[in-house]
Amino acid sequence: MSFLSVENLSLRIRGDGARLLRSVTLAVRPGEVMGLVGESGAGKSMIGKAILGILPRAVELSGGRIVLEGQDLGTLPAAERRRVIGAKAALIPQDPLTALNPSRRIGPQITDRLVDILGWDRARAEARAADLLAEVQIPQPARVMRSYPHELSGGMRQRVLIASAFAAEPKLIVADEPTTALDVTVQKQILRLIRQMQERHGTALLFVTHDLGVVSKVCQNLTVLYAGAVVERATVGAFFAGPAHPYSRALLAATPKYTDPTGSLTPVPEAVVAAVRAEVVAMDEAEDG
Amino acid sequence: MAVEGIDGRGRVRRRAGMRLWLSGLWLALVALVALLAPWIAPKDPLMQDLFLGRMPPFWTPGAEPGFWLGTDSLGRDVLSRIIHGARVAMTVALVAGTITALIGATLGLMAGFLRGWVDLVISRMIDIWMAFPPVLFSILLIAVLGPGLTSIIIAIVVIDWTRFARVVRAEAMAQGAMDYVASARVAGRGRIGTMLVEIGPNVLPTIAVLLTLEMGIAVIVEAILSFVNLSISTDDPTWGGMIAEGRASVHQAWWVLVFPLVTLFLTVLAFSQLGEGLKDRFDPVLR
Amino acid sequence: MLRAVVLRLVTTAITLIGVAVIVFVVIRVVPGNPIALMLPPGATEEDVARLTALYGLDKSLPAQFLIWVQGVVQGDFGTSITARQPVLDLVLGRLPATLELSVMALVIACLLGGVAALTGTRRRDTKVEGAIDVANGMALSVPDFLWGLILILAFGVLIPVFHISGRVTPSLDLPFATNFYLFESLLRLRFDLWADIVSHMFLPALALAIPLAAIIGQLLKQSLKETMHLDYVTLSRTKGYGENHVILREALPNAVLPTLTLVGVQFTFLIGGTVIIERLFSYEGLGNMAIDAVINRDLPLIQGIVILFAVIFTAVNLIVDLTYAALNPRLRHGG
Amino acid sequence: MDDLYQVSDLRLSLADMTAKPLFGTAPRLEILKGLSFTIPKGEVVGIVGGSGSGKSTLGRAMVRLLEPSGGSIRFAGTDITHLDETALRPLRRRFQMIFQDPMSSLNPRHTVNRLIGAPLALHGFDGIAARVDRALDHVGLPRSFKARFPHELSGGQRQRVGIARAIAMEPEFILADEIVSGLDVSSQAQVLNLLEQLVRDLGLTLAFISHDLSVIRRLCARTIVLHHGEIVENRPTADLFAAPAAAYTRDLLEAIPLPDPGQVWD
Repeated sequence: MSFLSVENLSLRIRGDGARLLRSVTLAVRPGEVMGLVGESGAGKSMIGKAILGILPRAVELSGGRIVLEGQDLGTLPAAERRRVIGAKAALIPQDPLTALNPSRRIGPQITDRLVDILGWDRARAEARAADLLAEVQIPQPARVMRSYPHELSGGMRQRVLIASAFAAEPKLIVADEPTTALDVTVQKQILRLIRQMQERHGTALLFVTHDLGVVSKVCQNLTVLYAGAVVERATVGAFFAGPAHPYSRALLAATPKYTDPTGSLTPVPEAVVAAVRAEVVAMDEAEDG
Repeated sequence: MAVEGIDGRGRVRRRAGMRLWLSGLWLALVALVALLAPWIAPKDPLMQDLFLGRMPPFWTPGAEPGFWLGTDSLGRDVLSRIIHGARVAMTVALVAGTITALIGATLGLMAGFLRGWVDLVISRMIDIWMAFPPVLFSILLIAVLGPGLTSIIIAIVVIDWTRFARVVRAEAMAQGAMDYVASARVAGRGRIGTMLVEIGPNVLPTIAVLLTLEMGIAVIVEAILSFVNLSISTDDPTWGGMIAEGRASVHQAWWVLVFPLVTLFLTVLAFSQLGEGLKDRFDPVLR
Repeated sequence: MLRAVVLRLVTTAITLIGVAVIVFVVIRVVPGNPIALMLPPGATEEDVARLTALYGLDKSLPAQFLIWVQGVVQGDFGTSITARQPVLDLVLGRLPATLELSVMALVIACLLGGVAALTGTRRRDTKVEGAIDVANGMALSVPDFLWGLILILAFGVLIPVFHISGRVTPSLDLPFATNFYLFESLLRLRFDLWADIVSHMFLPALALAIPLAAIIGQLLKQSLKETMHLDYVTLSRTKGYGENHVILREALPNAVLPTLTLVGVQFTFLIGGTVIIERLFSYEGLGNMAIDAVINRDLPLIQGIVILFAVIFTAVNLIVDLTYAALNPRLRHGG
Repeated sequence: MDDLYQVSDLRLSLADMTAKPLFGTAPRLEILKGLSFTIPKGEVVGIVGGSGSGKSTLGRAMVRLLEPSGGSIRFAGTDITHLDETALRPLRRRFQMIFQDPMSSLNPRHTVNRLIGAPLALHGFDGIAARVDRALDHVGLPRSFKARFPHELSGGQRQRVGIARAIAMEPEFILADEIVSGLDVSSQAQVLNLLEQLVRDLGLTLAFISHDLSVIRRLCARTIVLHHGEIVENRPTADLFAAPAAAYTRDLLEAIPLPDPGQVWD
């Protein structure tokens, strides 16, 4: 039983009609960690944005639907849709430096959703925020809640954002390249933290990344995208044992692996790119009739 | 973000093209009229006739044939005075604008890129200049220099160079922090060479926009000085002088104020729109 | 911090001295003897010499400057040649009129500009934003002088709803103790007088405000739109907040800061603009008096007015810097 | 004289603009705290470290975009630590740099032809047109790209122009500062392979700055690990990977997520 299903989702750029997503279908079970992988322009973060209702204005939904716990988000009026998303889903953004409002204290940035959208009373929301900060291993939660973002390090801010994402006990969290801006040593801690929190709370996680190494550490299943189309779906075990699609194979071969000193990196061969592009074009032609 | 730009870009270009044409057309017209003033003006702009004072424009009852836009209190033809006034306006715009741009931009470029004591001196001077109310400063200068076209041009240059220097300095500082400047140094280009070859072309669009703006401002300054009766001699037709006269008799003869005001308004607007249009044209990414 | 404050005071002092020196030199090369203007026709050479000596105009330039600086330090800016009153009294008498006009213009500009920026952001990428951009562009490229003339025509002549000359209707009986008419009429609850004063001030204030409103509108909108792309705004949307909340609570406080410093400089331009706008509307403020002083070659008065303007400008810049520091959480909490 | 670079006790401090008070001067921040190392001719050395380790500052000091505040840098026997711009100019051709962000390091108003050719003209090379062609051939870009502006190129192509510009000068040393960090894995592999081949063919000495140890392993014979402005390790890459000596290097290695679910994080 999947509680999030994305069915034949297509996105286009308003005006010139360029395709960003091509009939993407995706199902996530409760508590599942699904990786979305692809190079820049593959449309991987667009899927997360579409689910959370934060697509850029220039992008329009040209087909398909998103169903969250049996509710088709497209059929809801805008204000109601925002409330449903706010209650059931959350985002862990990419850049911890710009994801916290510099002129507001940390505490209200965690509790605002609970108080304003879910109608909790303030004391309860603050207690909840303090608990979560302790859970993400932030020392002195009470003090941190009173500080401004610039008083915290990048790693600390990412922890705050993780705590904030779990605040309303969402069923689904979209993590959009959450560690790309961090040093590897910090990345390791944050990835482990996200995974721990996800397991403890039983939350489903849609993990968007360009890094196959990260996918192998965090996800159970993954979906590979190219030019807005799904190229391969696999379990992590099966994928890293040997990807089925030639493009996925080439992508894996191009990923550096320090334990393998002699094997020089193979760039994605032109023939593979041409083949996968032809597949995509064929899809478009089939769709256009 | 790349996605967001795509829609907007085409629209920006279309709008920019339109205003570039419209403003260019108007300015060309004004320039042509200024050049040909003695031949196309229907009347002598200085000819007074007290019996023809305050005649309304041609479509109103009581208009005097031949005086299309009416006459002022001394019976002088408004249209002919506007046509002749274009000469002073255009001369001031072109000459004062260009000299101001040259001096201001050079000082700004030097301050922003060379930094050090050059910047210290120029910035301090800008600070001092910024502490003057510009209109009062220009009136003061004209009082000292005496009325006349040259005085106006000198006053504009002396006062407005900071407008260029400030903006170009900031722009040069921003460009100077870019890695292409570092890469020019790695390539072994000297400071002055880098300033002229690398930074120069990148601040040129800014200068062009400021230049056209300054041309509009120069026309206004001339009008303001005429308005306080300090510009050219009082007989010579200038738009500002006509506006001053029109302001005094606005309740009796609105047309004496309205026509030169509309001309001045359109000219100033055209200069600034020309600048905005040129900026978009210059931008290598939008081109 | 102390060192920094001292540094700031020193640069301010250099600026003010620079202004004083330049004015002093410029006006002393004014052709035309102001003394001759003051005396009735038929005055003797001796009369001229006596008055020249009285105003210190027979000494060398540096000597005159020194005398003037000595006076200024003791609060003596000299005596006006035409009005034969202390410059300081004259200038301080007119200052309230100009201050009230400038502040009223600033308030109008912030209101107009703020509304334009917020509306433009709320309706971004639509025709409404396009229209606001066009209006801003026009307001920006035409200076206050022309707006003043257009307003005179529109609301003084065509639809005469406002006064276009003076500060208050001359026939009215004024019970004021200070020259802050606008402020004092409110304090005394004389709303009849207040309405009359506002009706005189509104058009000149609006003329001054239009270009500044356009700048505020443009900068704030640009700053808001940039802020709207930042992750914390996106994050706030995913929490379930609507567009209005996101703009007003998340984006606005951060977008205001970068706009503030630029508005400070622009406000000094606005104050500079009062000179010609006061002339245009025959408004009895400092600027109008300044133009008369230049025309009458009243050297001590010109000097005093220019210095006063310079002091106001530097004070505005200082206030802006301090406000910036007070509003910026990074600086406020010593980050 | 075998060592192309001799760096000893290099110190550098910069004004900390983030801590600058509203009025007054910013405090100075010590970025490099006494670094000593040598780079022999023909070696490819990797410089690795996290953000704030000082790796980019070190690079910029080595090509004298920054002036050190202490210690010394000798290039080919010449002390360049405090040379002024005029004295540096003849030396500049001999050490080149490739920048992290090709969009900002290529002047947006110059064509590819001018970007590569102008520095050559500055140093009095002859046959510039032919040299530009050859440089483009070397980096695998078609010669027709000469007429293009930077914004008309893709990220990978721009980075190739950056490389072409550096090698066209026939330098003895090239500093590559995080040149693949902005690229997708596929173009990353292409650029790395290209660099490897150029080093071999042209006999270049190369310093390769990166935050990514996996990239360093492929390319570099020796690796210098920086942490908080100090060298924590400076050894042949193979040794370093086999048995990292410093605790920080160990942390760094263990933190790299391998594309392999078998790797277990404790």
